[in-house]
Amino acid sequence: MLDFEDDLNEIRDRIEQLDRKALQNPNSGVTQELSVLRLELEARTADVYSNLTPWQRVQLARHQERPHTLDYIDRLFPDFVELHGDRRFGDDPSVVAGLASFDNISVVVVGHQKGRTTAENLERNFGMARPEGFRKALRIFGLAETFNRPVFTFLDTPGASPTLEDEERGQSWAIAENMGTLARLRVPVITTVIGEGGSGGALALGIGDRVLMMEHSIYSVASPEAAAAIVWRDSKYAEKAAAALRLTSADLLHAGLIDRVVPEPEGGAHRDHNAAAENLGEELRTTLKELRKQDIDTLVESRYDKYREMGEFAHHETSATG
Amino acid sequence: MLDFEDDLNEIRDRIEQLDRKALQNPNSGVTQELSVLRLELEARTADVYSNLTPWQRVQLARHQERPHTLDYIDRLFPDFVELHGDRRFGDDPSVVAGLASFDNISVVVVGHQKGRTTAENLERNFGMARPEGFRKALRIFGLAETFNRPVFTFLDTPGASPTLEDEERGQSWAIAENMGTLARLRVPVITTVIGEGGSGGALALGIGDRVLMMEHSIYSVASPEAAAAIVWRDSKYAEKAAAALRLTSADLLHAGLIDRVVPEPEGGAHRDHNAAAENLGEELRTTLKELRKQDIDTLVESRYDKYREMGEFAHHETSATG
Amino acid sequence: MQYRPEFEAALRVCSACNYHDRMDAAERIALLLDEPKSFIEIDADITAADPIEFVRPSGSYMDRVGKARALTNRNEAIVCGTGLLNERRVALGVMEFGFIAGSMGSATGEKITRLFEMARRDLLPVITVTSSGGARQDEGLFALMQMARTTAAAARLREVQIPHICVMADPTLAGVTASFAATADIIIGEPGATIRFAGSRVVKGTIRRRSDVEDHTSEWVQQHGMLDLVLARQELRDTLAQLITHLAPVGHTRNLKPKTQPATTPKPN
Amino acid sequence: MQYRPEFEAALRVCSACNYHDRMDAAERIALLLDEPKSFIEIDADITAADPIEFVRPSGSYMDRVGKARALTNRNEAIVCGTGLLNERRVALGVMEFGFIAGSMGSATGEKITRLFEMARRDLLPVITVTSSGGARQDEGLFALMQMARTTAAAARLREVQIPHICVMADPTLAGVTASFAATADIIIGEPGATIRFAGSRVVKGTIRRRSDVEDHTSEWVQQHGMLDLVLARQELRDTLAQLITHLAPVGHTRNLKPKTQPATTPKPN
Ligand SMILES: [Zn+2]
Ligand SMILES: [Zn+2]
Repeated sequence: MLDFEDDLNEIRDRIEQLDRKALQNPNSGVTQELSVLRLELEARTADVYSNLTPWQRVQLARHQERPHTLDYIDRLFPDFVELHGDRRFGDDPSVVAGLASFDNISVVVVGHQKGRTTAENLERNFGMARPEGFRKALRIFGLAETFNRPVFTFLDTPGASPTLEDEERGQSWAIAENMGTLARLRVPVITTVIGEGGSGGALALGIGDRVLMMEHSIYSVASPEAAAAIVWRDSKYAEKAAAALRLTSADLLHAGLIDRVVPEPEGGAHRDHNAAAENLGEELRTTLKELRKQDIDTLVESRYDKYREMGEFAHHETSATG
Repeated sequence: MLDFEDDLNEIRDRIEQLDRKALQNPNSGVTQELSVLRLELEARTADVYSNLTPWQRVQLARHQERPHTLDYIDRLFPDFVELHGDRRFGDDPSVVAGLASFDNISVVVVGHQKGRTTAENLERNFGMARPEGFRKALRIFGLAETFNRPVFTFLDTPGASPTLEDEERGQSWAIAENMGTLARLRVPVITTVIGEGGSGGALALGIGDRVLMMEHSIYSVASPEAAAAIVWRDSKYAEKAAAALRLTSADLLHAGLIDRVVPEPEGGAHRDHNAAAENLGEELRTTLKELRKQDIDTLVESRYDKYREMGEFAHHETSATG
Repeated sequence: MQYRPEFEAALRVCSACNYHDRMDAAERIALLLDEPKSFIEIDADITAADPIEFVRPSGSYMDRVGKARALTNRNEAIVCGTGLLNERRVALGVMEFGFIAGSMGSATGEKITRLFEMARRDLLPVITVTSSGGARQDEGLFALMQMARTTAAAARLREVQIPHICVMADPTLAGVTASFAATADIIIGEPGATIRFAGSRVVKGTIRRRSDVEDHTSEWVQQHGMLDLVLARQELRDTLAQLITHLAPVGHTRNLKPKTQPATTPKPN
Repeated sequence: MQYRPEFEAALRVCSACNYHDRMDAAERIALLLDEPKSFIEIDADITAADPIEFVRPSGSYMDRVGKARALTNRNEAIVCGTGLLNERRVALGVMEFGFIAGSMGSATGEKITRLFEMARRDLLPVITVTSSGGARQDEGLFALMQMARTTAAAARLREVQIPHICVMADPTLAGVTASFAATADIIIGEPGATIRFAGSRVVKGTIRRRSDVEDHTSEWVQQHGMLDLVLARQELRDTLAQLITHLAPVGHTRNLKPKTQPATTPKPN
């Protein structure tokens, strides 16, 4: 699956064989070999994962066993009631939204939802939201504001759905309206990039008081393939583009575009959903506590100030004459 | 066209003949006969129009030469800029909406729009709004509130469009959302029934601080044909239903369900668009002046109280036991 | 067809085909509340007047009302009150389809409006259950105006952060769908319920219970984005309890009595 | 093809086929304002930095910016300022497509945000004219975040009752369509302009000027409910003046000077 894990997988296979052997014959004397192998796996995993290239992180961020929005909801948000529909046109399964409990209060949860199997992915449109998905989210943001409930959003999308039908129903308009609404929403908003944070389709659910990224998630203005096609005129250069785009959590934290990186368990979130959820849950709890201390006017103006600062520009004095 | 005008039309034809004769030969000596005929026409028109049956009023309200929303806009609302689209799905020509001037201030105008020719009516869907028509109106009501501009609405519809496609896009939801929004809109809202006020499709543009009716317009829970089909199991009984439904402006003023009746020129608004518009304009100016004196909280609560009173019910003491 | 008592026990749901048969208001109240006896009815005495003196070939409007009263033992097409759901007091309005096809006249509208006003005053979450042919023709424009005033009353709830959850049961049509029901914060459909705008012309009379077509069932309407959930009757109470916990004002969690007396003397149900 | 001077006189509109050719920012400003000299530019010196040190096969980002600067005599892909329209001072932001396909980077976003902030402070109605390939890839996620902050700045205008009118010129794509442009109170398309979400993958490079298909023209987009108006260039100024009269705050009708100095020294245009 992940080619940079070939070595690790060899060790994993060997461990599995010995485990079976030990089970069949408790006196087979493989116990010591097993401990050695386990230590080696740990060390080499740590080594591989502390030196991941951007492209390897892209692969991790897209890993089909990676926890998706509903996996985190299952583990962190009890009493979840999923709500459906935009009250306009349809219900888009590539966005899930609902009410839930978190840390003993009621909250609103909204996120992109990818599938794991092909059938699921067809149903979920590979996590590419349609206008009605964004408008369902918009409606639920409205509920959050009306009933004064904090909002958690989870980003995991290659981008917004770009078909002719999506254009017909105003994909740009749907995305823009969500951004404008989130920017001024009068409740705390906490956003986490859990997998792929792809372009405007991510941002439409992604403007918050705090933006977190799971360690191996990515967040980008365009997919590496799209950027490669545009810039290098060939999507083969996706690996090169992945590096050039500075899309990893560490790069983006350094750039000041996100607030916090949530550590993933050794070997990536896909190897241990519970551990990943536990780490995320802790960060979300801390973050929510912080935000709930602020009065709402301050919060909304701080949110504005936060985005206000996102940009690096220069001055060039020999200006245009018009 | 209107069968109860047969007598009047005979006189009109005779006057036209004599007019032509007088034009060809100024000395034909028909002047006196003409004055007599004109007086007679006036008297008999007054007679017919002061004794119209409900069914005759239904026919007048639907008369294709009757002034429609755009006819009134042309005459009363200078600087009209029509705005299009619901920003969701489409633009529905059966509803017109825009910004305009009225009495030296800027206002918002929204109304159903019927056509006059068959081609126009096909384009305008006979004034039967689709969900996107109501949602265009909703958007424009939002503009009115944001920019603090009074709203004028004009009702002229047989009812909301009832096809399968309209159900698909949530016709009930569109109507209900408009009513809820108009009921609480924080600007003055003045509604006028100018022709047919048909059912929920009318009400979706029709909740206001004041509800006016043009003298020969009708306002009804269902069209006489539909009511006849339901109640008498045959739409032939439409005339009977028209009487039973109490849908005329006089009946509704008496019932306290509308605020004012705007007189139409002799022979109906369709005979003189300018005179009809002048009468309406005067009422609208007076009404707007009244409403602008109130602070907005009072206005919105008075609007609630107004509808709060619309109902006649009784008490029956031998109640249910559950 | 099932053995009858089992069918009743199963909340009038057929275990073979999941057909959700209509329930009357009393059954519905028993289904939704912790205990039926927690229900305190309000405005039970409000009943129809005859604002336009409407007469059908089959008789006067008042005859119709009288028959409906005899049939249902109710004075109107909705039963309103408060009761305990998961130990929290809620405002509850359940339409009685047996009363002139659950149609909405002035008295119905009055009761719904009072229910919303009470909820606003006492900060009670509202649950409505709709089952209606739409506006009641026999009251002419008075009936249409009930759409306006019930929707206005519902709209005011949002301003004080009081949630309104609507359960659309079979059938929810025309003037009821297109007014307070569709503006609810959360809308739940019952499986197979007919929900549509164009009511009277398609669903003829009160005998026919389900649309022949699958077009306007809850499931179809949900696919088109208009319903939050379609819930089997067995799941309804628990999910309503969760939703109310999530949306209702914090600090009004248990056993709150109405702050003020309802306009008419409450009667135990 | 037309005789050139006549074409220019006709606002770059072909009298035979109504083709609306692209205008540069200066032409556009001259078209929209009472007089070009009423324009007071702000933030003309703001220009791109190189936040992610992006290098294409064809050269570095900074090379690209340098070439764009030489080509257009502008420092960024938008020209911002104030000017008189129908004797009322308005805030005006006109995108310069010649500058890296009008793409939106940090400096572009900064200028747009400052324009909205100035308008909010000085209560000036805002007109933007968009012509853009979308977010500027060369700035990575910094470019994406310009969608967020320009939209946030635009959203704050509504809170102080300041209208924003956007004119979508050819082409308006991707990250610009899907941000501050689409949230405008009134949106006007230019005839034949390509307006779409899926920008870069379909409209390749900066050479191709119009979509081959009729699918994503202003007219098509308006049919789908997204544009208020499609206006020929000849009607644009008068209609904008009317719209601003209708929407702008009462009492700020003529010749209002900006209340405070813009952040950088204004230069006459
Ligand atoms: Zn069965
Ligand atoms: Zn040409």
